[in-house]
Amino acid sequence: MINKIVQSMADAMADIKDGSTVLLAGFGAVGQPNVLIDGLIEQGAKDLTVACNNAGTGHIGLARLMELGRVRKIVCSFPRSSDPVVFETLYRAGKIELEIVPQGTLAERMRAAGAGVPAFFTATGVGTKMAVGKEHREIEGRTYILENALYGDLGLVEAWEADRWGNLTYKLAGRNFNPIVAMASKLTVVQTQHVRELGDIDPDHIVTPGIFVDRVLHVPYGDPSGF
Amino acid sequence: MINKIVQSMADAMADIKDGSTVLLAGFGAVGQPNVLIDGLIEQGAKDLTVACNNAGTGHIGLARLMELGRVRKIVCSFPRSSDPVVFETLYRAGKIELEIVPQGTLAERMRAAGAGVPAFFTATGVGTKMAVGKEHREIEGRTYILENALYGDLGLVEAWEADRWGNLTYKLAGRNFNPIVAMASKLTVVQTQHVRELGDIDPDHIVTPGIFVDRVLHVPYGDPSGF
Amino acid sequence: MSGSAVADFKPFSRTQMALRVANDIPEGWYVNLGIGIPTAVADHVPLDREVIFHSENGVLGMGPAPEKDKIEPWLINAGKQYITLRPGGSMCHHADSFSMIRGGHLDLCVLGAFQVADNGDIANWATSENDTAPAVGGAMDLAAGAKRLWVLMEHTTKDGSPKLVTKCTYPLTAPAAVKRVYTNLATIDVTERGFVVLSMAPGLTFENLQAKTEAKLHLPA
Amino acid sequence: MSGSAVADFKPFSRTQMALRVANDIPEGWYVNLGIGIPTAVADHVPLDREVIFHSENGVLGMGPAPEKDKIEPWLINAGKQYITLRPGGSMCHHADSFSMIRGGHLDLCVLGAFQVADNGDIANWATSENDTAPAVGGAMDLAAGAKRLWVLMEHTTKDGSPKLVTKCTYPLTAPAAVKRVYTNLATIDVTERGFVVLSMAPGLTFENLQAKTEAKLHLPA
Repeated sequence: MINKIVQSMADAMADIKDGSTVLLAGFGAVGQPNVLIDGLIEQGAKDLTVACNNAGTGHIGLARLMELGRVRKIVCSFPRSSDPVVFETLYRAGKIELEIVPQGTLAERMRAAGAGVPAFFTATGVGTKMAVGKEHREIEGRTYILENALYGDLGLVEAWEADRWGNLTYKLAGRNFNPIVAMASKLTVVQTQHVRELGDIDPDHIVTPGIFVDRVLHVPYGDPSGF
Repeated sequence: MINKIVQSMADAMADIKDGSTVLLAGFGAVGQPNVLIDGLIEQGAKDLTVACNNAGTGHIGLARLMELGRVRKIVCSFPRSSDPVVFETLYRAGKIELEIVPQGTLAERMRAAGAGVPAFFTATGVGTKMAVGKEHREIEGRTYILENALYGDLGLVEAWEADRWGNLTYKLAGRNFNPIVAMASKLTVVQTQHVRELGDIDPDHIVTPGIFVDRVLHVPYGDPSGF
Repeated sequence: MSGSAVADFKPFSRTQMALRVANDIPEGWYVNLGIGIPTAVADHVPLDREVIFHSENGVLGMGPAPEKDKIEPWLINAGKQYITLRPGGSMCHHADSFSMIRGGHLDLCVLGAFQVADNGDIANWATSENDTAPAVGGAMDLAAGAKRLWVLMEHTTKDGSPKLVTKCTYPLTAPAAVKRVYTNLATIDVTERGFVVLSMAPGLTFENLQAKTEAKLHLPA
Repeated sequence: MSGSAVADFKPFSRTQMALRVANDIPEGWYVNLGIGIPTAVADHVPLDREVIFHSENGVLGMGPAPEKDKIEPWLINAGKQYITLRPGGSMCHHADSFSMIRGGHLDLCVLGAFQVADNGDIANWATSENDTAPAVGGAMDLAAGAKRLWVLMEHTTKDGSPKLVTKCTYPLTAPAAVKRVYTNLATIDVTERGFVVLSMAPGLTFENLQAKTEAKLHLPA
């Protein structure tokens, strides 16, 4: 019997290696795998590259992981937040590397990684700093730049529902980066609000099929709050 | 009030021009916009390029459109069927052009067209006839070829449910190419089994949001039958 | 009225600025509103003129802000504010959401800006080449991807420097992208001739508007 | 048993061929089965050894064929046969379905073939360079994309020509893709040394197998 549901955070975080590229889903406080990030903090992997829409808030979650010196590089679109002090301090001190990526390019690079597309052309960023050093090409009269897929060794995801095959649904804006982080990551670990019996989620309503999911931890924390 | 629901086939097919590229969704007999294809036959546009997974069966639908001499070129992955006589006759007589595309490349080219990606690299077809004349590139030790987006002037789609904003759901294997045909086409025309009141489809269950849809015709024909 | 010729005009308020943009959006358009003043545009589109608002984080069909006791904690916009969803609204993931933007499916995006040049260049994400930790978000995708880009901003900076320029000095968000600019002083189209003034705040003279604008202004042909 | 050394073996039946592949698929693998003999592999995987079968047309988690009076007309596989969906099965669109294939998420694909070369080249879609209207379907995606490609086919053509060759003469589906070949005579791995015979039909000699094979066969190291 396939059973991707793990019983402990230790099982969820087993075998995560130093030097991993970690894709973190979530946008704002919604659909963000906070409990798994805490698990990663506890687990101890270091020298990480983290890709996430922003760069942490306050001294918790991703900010805490950075504060502990475990993150070598951040790949994000918006390294600001209501309280970005940890990232900004590290960045000014030259203690963390930053790769700024337009939000849509970040999303498309993850989706490409999951879809077997190692590189693609896009108009976003043409004529800006983002295009410096990138291959340019004119196609049908418009200029595009080439962007590479962004692969994760580890993807952390928050779902609304999950079953033992790893099928997932999301709630409203909790979907955000979650499905593409799942697609793009070699090891996809999910925290889910609800565990369903196999077959209880309508086949037409499953958003992330279990093929993109490796481990599921039941974390029924309730509603997100605050940003 | 936005109302994409049209009352007649004439309205559904208005302003379709000779020389158009038409993307046809459907796989087998399931999720195939048969009634709209008949509408296109009636409407009269010619010199069409048609992209579809296969190249028609018997003397109905796409096969009929070809038989009437209205299709200049077929872009497809599998120009065979239980009865491919029309296509094969035209093809042997040199009366129709054929572009064979691997099924996944066909799907990805449509998705790319909808997503603002004019070209992308893929491993599919490398080392085969499909790669002849295409740009090759080695990325991280593997060879890929460059494929272009496939844009539709017109996309024909079959949905299970639709509302007046053009939001769509599909039933089981009726989904197939439909969502990506909708994304990739300048003018997307839908035939739907069911019309729902705005708001009656759960926002988390809508598969194709109305932004990709222009016209919806109510065609409650029931179940697909035969191939 | 005062006797001073220079002071003798009334700039548009922020509400008026948002309202003017709102009035120019026809029913049926798919529209993304940037963070800041542009967000307020939605408040001035009556619900019965159906305009479908998109937010980068996978929301299509945003409605008005929720009443305080009716907040849905799983429903936020790209500015991380609580929102409502209209009947007919739908959710998608980030790559699908940006497909709407990058695939040219949005009829309009309205952004704020630091500078707009008279060739349509826009700078709205970083104020120096050496900005510490510049944050771009979805601005470049929106500027490059939407069918039309309008800018809604003050006509000058707080210290009076022009924001409508011949060449942006701040890092670009996208080249040759802006089609129209709404400011507290005027509505200005970006055309092949450069900036063409469509309307001005009441009492303002063309010469006075030009004095507050680095790039040359034109009257409509 | 007959006295003839050459005739003194029993080729595997089609059922046995499918069964041998089925027995080698561990629980939890995501597997796509090509049209033809490979489709029959699913019948030999017991439901309680959970193997998740994928079909190109957006189906993940196919179950056994339906009983005739329980056909769901909206549920077909890539071979356009009616299927069932297991509890836990899910639907997706064609681009997402091929993302599973092309993104390397399938553990295994089993295809039929016209020819397999001892470097792993596979030819299974066209029988001549000038085939009229060749039909490729998803074969190239599957051959290039799955983590492992196994081939299930007769050892020779009907007229006795070898199908395990040094170089494919038919147009390729993918180069250097096949990891293992199951035939009616043997199971053969494709390795850096070339074809390595893992097992043979009962009574068959290695020499006899070699006689029916163009490429050189090796014994396991």
